[in-house]
Amino acid sequence: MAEEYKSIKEEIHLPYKWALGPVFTKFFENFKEKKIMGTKCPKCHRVLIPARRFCPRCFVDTDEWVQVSNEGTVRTWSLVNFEYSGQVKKPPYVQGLIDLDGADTALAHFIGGIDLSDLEKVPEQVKIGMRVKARWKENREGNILDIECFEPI
Amino acid sequence: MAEEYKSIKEEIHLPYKWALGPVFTKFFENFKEKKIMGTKCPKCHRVLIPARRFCPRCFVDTDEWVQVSNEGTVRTWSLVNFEYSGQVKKPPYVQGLIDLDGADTALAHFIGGIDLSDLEKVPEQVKIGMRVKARWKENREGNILDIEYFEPKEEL
Amino acid sequence: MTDRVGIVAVAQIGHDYAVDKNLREICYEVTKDILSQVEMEREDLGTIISSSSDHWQGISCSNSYYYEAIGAYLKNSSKAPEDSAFAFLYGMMRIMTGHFDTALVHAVTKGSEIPGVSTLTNLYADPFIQRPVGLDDVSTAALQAVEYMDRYKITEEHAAKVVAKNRGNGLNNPYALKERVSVEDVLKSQIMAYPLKKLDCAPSSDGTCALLLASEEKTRELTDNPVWIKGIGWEVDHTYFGDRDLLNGSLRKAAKRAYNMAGIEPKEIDVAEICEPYSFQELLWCEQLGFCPEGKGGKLIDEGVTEMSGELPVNPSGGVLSNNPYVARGLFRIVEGALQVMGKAGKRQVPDVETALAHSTHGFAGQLHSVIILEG
Amino acid sequence: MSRKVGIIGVGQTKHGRRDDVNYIDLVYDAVRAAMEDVKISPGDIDAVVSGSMPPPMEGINAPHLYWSDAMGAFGKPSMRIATCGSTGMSIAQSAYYHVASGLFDVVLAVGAEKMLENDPQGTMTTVADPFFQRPFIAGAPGVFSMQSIQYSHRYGLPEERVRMAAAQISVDHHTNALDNPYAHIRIKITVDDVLKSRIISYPTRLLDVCPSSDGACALVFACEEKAKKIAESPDEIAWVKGVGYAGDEHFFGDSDKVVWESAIKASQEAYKMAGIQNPLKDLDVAEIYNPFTYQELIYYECFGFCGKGEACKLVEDGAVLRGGELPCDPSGGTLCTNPIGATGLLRVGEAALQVSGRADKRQVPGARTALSHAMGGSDQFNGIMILGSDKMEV
Repeated sequence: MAEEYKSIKEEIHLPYKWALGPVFTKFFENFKEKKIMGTKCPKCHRVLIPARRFCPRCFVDTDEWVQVSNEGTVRTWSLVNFEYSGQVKKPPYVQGLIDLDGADTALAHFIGGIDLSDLEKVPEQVKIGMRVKARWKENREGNILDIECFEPI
Repeated sequence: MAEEYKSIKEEIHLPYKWALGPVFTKFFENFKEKKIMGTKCPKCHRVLIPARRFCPRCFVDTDEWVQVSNEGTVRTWSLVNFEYSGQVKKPPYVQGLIDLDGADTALAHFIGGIDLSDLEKVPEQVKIGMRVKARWKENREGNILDIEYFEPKEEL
Repeated sequence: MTDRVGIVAVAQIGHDYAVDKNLREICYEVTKDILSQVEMEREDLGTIISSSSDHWQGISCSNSYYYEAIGAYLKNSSKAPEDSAFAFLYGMMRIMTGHFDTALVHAVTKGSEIPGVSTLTNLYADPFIQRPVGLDDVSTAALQAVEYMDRYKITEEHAAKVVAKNRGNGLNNPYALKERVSVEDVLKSQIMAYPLKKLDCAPSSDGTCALLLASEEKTRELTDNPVWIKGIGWEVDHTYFGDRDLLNGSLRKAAKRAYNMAGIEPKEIDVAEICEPYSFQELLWCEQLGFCPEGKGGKLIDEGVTEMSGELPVNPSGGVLSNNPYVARGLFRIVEGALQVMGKAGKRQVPDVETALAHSTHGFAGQLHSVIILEG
Repeated sequence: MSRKVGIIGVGQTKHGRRDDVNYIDLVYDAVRAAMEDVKISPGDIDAVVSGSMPPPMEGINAPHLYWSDAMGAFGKPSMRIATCGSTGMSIAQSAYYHVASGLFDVVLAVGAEKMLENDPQGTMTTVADPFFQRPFIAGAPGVFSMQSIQYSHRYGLPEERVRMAAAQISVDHHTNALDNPYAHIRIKITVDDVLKSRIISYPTRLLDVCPSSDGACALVFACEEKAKKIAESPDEIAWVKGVGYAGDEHFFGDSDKVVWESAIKASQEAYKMAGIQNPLKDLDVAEIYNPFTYQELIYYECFGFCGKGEACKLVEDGAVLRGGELPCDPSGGTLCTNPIGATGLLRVGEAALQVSGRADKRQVPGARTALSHAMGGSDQFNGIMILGSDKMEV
């Protein structure tokens, strides 16, 4: 039997405080009124979600705030069935990319209202192209989880 | 007044379990018997502390275990008087590099037995070249803190 | 060196502006500043090399988050973390192969958003031997200072004079701290790790900067005030702190590589931008850079050689003691050196600079040093 | 101008669960192996380039400082390069530029990872920005699965057919790994085993996804003159013929991950430099970075091995499997071995062994031109290096 080698255990805690900046601050302010705002690029006219200071492809300032719908279609999704430290939600749960009506980039979020009792049955309930709408939390704190999830319409 | 921008707070918790490997395992095993072991390089003949698999200068495997003394001299030291998250010891405390008798590289560790009531007086109690000896904890778990600290050794 | 590589344009964003902005925004703005100076579109950029740190950002793969903010969308862009001098050196290599005729070099750190320099540099140490005993940036610099003071009779006053000089210079630098600091202020400030007091230690700042490198031909096309890279050298020291000679580490040899490549002697340097996170280190680094004999750092500052009016001004920008965005500080030094050579350093300009030296370092008590020599 | 650059030395450790060695010694083993491969010592190395996954992975902040002695880097120019999953490839490309620039003749490239001493998915989750996406990335599996599921939907292919093609890739690569003594996972499996393995992150099941491994890799790059002097024979030099790299935006929702622009652009950049017109014909072997079976289908199309929606056919015809026209991952690939910081270098190293005819039991007969690839970031970066041999056409 190979000699038993030891190891040292430790958990590292790293506190961070990230500045949102003007555009993201305003994006989350609007969550208070259950509004999802994007910004529009003057060159390619795409509405970017989340709202952003500049268009990544045209490399110019976005110059117009545009409200997009709370409803959209599932571009893709996945059923997460494993645990990891720092995980926000206990698995299993479904997450996806949602193309909100009026937006040209997709928003990543949870997809709720799915029966998770039998994992093999989940693919029958969640389909690419499915219509979903945002379910807002009661008391919202101005972060991405003010939207609890997107649920099938 | 500039518009008040928000920020997002989060504390990242990441668990680790680092493998010691054979050489460090044996190094800390010897702590159980209050022994500090180094390994010797066959080319430059330096005794390396902590004991190591290879010599950093000659880039060859070390091939001989050599016990070094629990006593040594302070190569340099510092009085730490500020806090940061993840800190092992509550400041103020003194730490230093100790050249143990018989070793060719220094060991970083705490220096204890120093009166910290008046920080300004600390530089009078700790000197480069001062003789110190290891003070072992009662129950040792096989890690660097089995040595509680190095304390000044009165020269007879 | 066959073809020369030129610095065509530089841009900076300092702490006061950056502190409440999102990281992506300041990266975007500093990149746009460069592009507007040379009237280039994002599409015209050749390659992009960035420098930032995952631990210093709390976002792993740190350049992923701001990738498109530095114009790198669908471009050949890489990251050299931890020390932004790496990004500069790597950008230069890519130009030298002829694969690209321009290279945007960028670096960013938001020091106000991190757990703290000590917490993150304590993680430099191995988890078994050195981390549990609390080695970090400040305490290892202190261990180095005690040895330096003991061997060469350098005093806390010498170190305090460096702070007073640099913080005084910083008043002329729009990107640096704006409070004047006297020698007495430094000596009175609270002990951090003997002999280092609070004001002996650099702040942890927010900041980003960028510069555009170009091939010799492209440089002439883009500017009539080019800065040429004449010499480079960088070198790493041992892993374990106890293995190292703290007073004679890797800086002397790194500098020798740069001087040899540039074919000059230290005395031909007109101005130096040195990375001095802890006051006394400016004196020690000056010795290692050959600005004065070994052990004579104290005499150097006493005689005012490194003042703005001195023979060899050091850190006219105020140095790292006045502005310390940890990972970006190396590139800030190179940017300031380039401004001096261009004659565009404004109130902090040293008269008729022909040759400037920029230096960067990171790791415990300067485990890795980089030296870059620039000429008009 | 650009000098000719060749890879002469390849060193790697046994990959897998390596609780028997600490991180520094793991790197030391790989570097010693690379030096012994070409009988050189640290004195012959002019500069070192190293890197690994984001340091929160091992909780050690600056690997290039932590490994400096283990790499024999003391007193040498040493630089770190890091781009998450594609780090190994970025290191290889940096070592290439170090030599091609004329600054250095012999450069050591080192990549390593110890993923079994921590929670890798916990670390990889911190790649996503903390404002919008971090709750949703779920490490690598989460975001790669969201990419994989789109493939069948995009081209209207029956999910069953894509499911089978992915399973065939898994069986083929696991079989290849049996011939690779360094590989982590070396087990005999059937298509049925793959189809029945438990869901990790739908549609990805256990046997569709790579392991977390401990492992290290070191490569020796050299200019033409030194390469010919040091290598056993000129036929054993793997010349760098092409390099390419590109990245998408950070937000997953910003760009298409089926017709994946960064993968397409990186391969085209490398093909242009290497003079490759028809990859399926011109390449003899490919070491693709495929932590997930489904992704490899997407790569076949992005790298121009076949047209859009035709990847399944390529697998069904056996063109990309063992013995096919363009065998992929004869080493078992990332699917069977994934110490991420080293993985990109392993792809380049294995490609080098193939074109220099030194790949032992996993050698693809007569291989002269190889593609190596790595992917990283938030499902975002792609890097390609084409290697070739100058030995006479036999």
